[in-house]
Amino acid sequence: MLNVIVAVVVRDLRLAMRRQSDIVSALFFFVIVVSLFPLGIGPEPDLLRKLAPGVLWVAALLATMLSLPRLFADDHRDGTLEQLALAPHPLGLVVTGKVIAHWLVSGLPLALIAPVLGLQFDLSADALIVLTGAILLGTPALSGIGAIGAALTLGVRGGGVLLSLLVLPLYIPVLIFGAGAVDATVSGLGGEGHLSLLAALTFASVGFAPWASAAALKIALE
Amino acid sequence: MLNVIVAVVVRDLRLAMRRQSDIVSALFFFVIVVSLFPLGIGPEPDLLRKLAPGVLWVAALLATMLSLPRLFADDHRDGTLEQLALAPHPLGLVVTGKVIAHWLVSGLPLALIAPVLGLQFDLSADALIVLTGAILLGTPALSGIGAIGAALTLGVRGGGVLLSLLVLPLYIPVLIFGAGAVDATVSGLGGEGHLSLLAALTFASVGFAPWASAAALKIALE
Amino acid sequence: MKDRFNLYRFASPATFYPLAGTLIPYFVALAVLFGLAGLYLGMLVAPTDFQQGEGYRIIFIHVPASWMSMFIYLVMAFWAAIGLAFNTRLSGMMTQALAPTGALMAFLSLLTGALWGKPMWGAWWVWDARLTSELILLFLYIGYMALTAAIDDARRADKAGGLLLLVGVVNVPIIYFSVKWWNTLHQGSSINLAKSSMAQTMLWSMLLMAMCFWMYSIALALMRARTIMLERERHTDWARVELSGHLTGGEQ
Amino acid sequence: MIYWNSFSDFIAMGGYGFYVWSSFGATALIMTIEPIVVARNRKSTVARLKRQLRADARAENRNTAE
Amino acid sequence: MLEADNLECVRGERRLFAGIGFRLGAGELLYLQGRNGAGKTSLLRMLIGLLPPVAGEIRWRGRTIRSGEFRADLCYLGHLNAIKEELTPLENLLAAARLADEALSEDEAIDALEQVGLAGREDLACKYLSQGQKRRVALARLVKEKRPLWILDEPFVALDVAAVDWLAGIISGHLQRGGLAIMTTHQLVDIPAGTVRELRLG
Amino acid sequence: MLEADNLECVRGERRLFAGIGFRLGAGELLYLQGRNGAGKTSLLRMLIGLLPPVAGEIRWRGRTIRSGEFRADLCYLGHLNAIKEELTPLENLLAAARLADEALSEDEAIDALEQVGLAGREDLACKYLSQGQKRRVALARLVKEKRPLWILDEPFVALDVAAVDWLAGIISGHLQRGGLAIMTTHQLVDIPAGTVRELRLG
Ligand code: HEM
Ligand SMILES: Nc1ncnc2c1ncn2[C@@H]1O[C@H](COP(=O)(O)OP(=O)(O)OP(=O)(O)O)[C@@H](O)[C@H]1O
Ligand SMILES: Nc1ncnc2c1ncn2[C@@H]1O[C@H](COP(=O)(O)OP(=O)(O)OP(=O)(O)O)[C@@H](O)[C@H]1O
Ligand SMILES: [Mg+2]
Ligand SMILES: [Mg+2]
Repeated sequence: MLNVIVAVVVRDLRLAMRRQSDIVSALFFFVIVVSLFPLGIGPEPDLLRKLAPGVLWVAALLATMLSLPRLFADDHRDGTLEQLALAPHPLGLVVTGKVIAHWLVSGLPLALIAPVLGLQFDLSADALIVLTGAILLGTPALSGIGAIGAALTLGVRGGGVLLSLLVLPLYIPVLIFGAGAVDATVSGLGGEGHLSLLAALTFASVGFAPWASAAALKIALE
Repeated sequence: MLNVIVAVVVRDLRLAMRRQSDIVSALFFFVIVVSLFPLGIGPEPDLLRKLAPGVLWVAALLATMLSLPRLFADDHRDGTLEQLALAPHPLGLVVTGKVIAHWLVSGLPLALIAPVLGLQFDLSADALIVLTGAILLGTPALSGIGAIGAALTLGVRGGGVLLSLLVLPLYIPVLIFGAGAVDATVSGLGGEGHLSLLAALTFASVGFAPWASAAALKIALE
Repeated sequence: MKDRFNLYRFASPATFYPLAGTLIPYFVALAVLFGLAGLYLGMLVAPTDFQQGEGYRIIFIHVPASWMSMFIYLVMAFWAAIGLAFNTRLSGMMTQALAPTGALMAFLSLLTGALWGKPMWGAWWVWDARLTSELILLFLYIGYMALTAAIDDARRADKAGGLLLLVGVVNVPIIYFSVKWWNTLHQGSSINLAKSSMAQTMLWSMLLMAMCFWMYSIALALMRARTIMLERERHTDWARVELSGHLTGGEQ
Repeated sequence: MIYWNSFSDFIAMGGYGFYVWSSFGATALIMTIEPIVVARNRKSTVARLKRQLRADARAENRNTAE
Repeated sequence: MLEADNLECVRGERRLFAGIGFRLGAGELLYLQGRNGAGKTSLLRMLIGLLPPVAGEIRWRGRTIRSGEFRADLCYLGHLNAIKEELTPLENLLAAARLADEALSEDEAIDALEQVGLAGREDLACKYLSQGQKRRVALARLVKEKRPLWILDEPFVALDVAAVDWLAGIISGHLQRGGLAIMTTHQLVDIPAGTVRELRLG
Repeated sequence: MLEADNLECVRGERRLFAGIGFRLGAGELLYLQGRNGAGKTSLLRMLIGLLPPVAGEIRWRGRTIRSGEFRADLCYLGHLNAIKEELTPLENLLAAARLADEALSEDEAIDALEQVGLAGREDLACKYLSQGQKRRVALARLVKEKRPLWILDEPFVALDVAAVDWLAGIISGHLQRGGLAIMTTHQLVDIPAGTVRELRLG
């Protein structure tokens, strides 16, 4: 069981390394979107400090979402997905591996760069730590929920935009608790409550999503 | 000359109608992204009113950008692009047609729905009118510039993310003048200056972009 | 006798199609009846609300529309679960038939809520939990419709859509309990049949309007379901008979 | 029984006329348009299916004739 | 070993076939034939369990094919090559084996690639290979394949004459070892060993 | 009419061929042969002007091929079908003609589709067609094609026996009318009319 998951993760990571552009681009998309806001809104530091958690989180949602369409599409297009579905072990395990790899490639780098961006918005050290923690805790849920959407829109024309339509509403709780944790810290209320809710969301979705996605993938392969 | 452009526009619009989901999804992506911000930032009307132009414009950039990867990708994948490149008339004309169709499908609907979203942010009637005008004037430039990026990243793996990396920085002037027009109206300075700059941007990019894109497409086809 | 109440028989399109055809007029009539009664009571008879003035009369649409938007989603999720579990053909048709009406109800809830909010709260829109979650509900409806429209194979569309419905169903309790869980501007539940805080006429007219919306939704869903059914089953014998019946005249 | 004193009072709705009547109007509009659209859709679908049925029948005749 | 009874296939609104059945034993090859659009690919996808039949039943060793057991006995090769363009042929072979939970050593994989005529290109990413070379990478899986049931959809497409001969030999060997094979093709290729049976659709 | 001199092709770091040249006149067919990866597709893409040669020259009617004139005389059919999955075969044919600035009436298009055996499917979106049927839609363009130079990359792939015969006939007709054709294929197909010349790569 574990070795299937490991095999998938290893293969996906190797592919990502081979392409490189993947990791770099998701990260830069995040950075650019975050930097667009001060341009559109104006440079007042007070205003920006209030915006920071929301903007960072929305950018994180969008960056994660942007790499979702390819989560299964490449494997689908070249026939690998068929082969995976025909392997003796359950497809859910394979999806678990893919979700983990997706998070390592798209979620983890965001958490690592977030403090730097937070500095641009003049956040305090406390807030930066909570922000990083929240992104670390929340992004696995994004990968998990996203996997369901990616599987549902697999092979559907215009899938990329449709995917965002399906997935973004489901991301909202993560957004609310994620941004809420930072807000609460900034206003001195302490973000622990929000963080534990985030952790719960992540647990639930990472546990449940692979099986829902596997079901959706089987439908797509018919 | 004109009939080639018309033929391309007609075909692309027919394809869009056949898919339907295309138009609807780009629009709803816009709506959803705009709605995400208040969720992340909090509901204070004063704050939201200040954010509105920036948020709406950033969302418009992202919505336009999201539909870009498919601007040429579908034609490329199924071999139609090769055929278009081999047609006797210059490829730039074909691209002009595709840019027009892209705007009709992705830019125009944004302009039509923007006032409704502006209401959610409690904007005044004046600001709403300028906002709509700015989006109408600015989105063709987005389609034009986007076409260059789409052509450059054609056939490149992970193109979607790479594309945003190339295109978003080029979108910044549109963002600044677009959001600036609304800001200026809100603060009573009058947005005409910004609007005419927007119009100039649109003229320049719609005139120039097709030929740059055509050159990029030829490289992609080698 | 036993055979009569066999659920599977009614779940088969061949039985369902004519049954729906006969039922539709009754539902339409009931909708009109309840609607007229509700409007009479609510618009002409009911007294003013001491807090909100006459503006409160929007409640007679707002609440039924809000209820129906949630209820229809639950019904769709129910059908989807049945469809995924037992692979019945009818369930997919029903969810597809219900979705547009549900989306319209959500839209009406938002619209009337906004029209109510402007005079009461001074803003068309505020970002409170109930309003937001209702907006998400609309997105879920639209996402469902976009997904099923984008998949061409009907059976595949049903299954994929069903899965999405089941995933999205978590939103409904959030809408309903949002007023309890978060401290919101939107007012909490005031319906309590035992000792209502509302005037009796208000309560009755609201219930009557809710019945009207309910009957209306059923009628429309059945109409749509019949069309979908005919289209999907056109190669089966009953559909051919139905269609050639149309050929030689017949209704519609 | 009737609460209102005059028709104009009824229309004014105590100053909330615009909001109340827009709500009711929009609802009435949607509830008339939706059935019309559904009925139209049904009609065109049935017509298309009939055409297809006839075309299929013809194709079958041709096949058996061969 | 593989039994299909009374299969019916409906795609979209078209009934492609109905009442199709066959029984295939060890060492037998089933040659699926039929004009374009007859439903060959659809039938194969039914047999591997990806497309549920509208009616009828498929059994492997007397049991349903909806089980990990059946899938552990099956080797399917579709229209698509199932190779990753970014990986080299060698990495592709090894990753495919690992994902299918099979043991394949690096030496075996190199040997297989040599057999399909890709010696010297083990280290070139697959995206630089030609149409036919990509197909060869996909087919290299068959060299060491021990699973008893092979299902191949137009395996000869894009191959040159030498490669076609080689593949025919590989399939013969499989049949001689008591394997089963089902395949479609529009090219007439002679498989020297095993019992060849034909099934015409449409 | 079409002359190629001393062409050289380098893909990646590999020199595929060098010093390739030929002259093709009216009514002649050039059969491009070679094992998988020999560079046939690459050569064709050079001839249509999409891939610039590293060395050598290509002339059409004595002039360079980098002109709208050459493209107006050229009909190319690649690996890919260049059809839109959402459109019906009929719409595809008409749109392709309009985009290539050719006159094609609806009746002619329907007639062409009938000839390729797609009668009765004019109204079905192409995504519902099988592999071979899609290829047929692409080939339907050739029925009314009047342009003198046809360049076809593996046109027989995925076609059943009847369709292969039909296509061979169409190509013969083209040659008889004084057309030129260049094609690659691994299947041996007999083209009854015209002068057939061969060129081996690698
Ligand atoms: C766009 C804005 C609004 C949305 C999306 C919305 C949504 C909803 C929903 C979903 C319900 C049904 C839930 C339940 O019965 O517990 C509801 C009920 C209700 N809403 Fe709204 N609403 C909005 C605005 C307003 C406004 C502005 C008011 C009045 C000031 C209002 C007053 C009520 C009342 C009185 C109920 C009935 C609650 C009950 O008695 O159970 N709503 N609304
Ligand atoms: N972009 C590229 N970079 C490096 N090498 C390439 C590239 N494209 C093709 N090649 C190499 O060029 C060679 C010839 O490719 P080409 O597609 O022309 O072959 P072909 O003769 O058409 O083969 P087939 O019969 O298999 O279709 C192959 O060996 C391939 O590895
Ligand atoms: N999703 C679908 N919806 C509707 N029709 C479909 C669908 N998929 C396939 N078909 C139809 O099913 C038929 C058979 O397709 P299939 O791919 O099985 O044929 P095939 O025998 O493999 O043909 P070929 O030799 O051309 O590959 C075709 O006529 C096609 O139009
Ligand atoms: Mg096939
Ligand atoms: Mg080739």
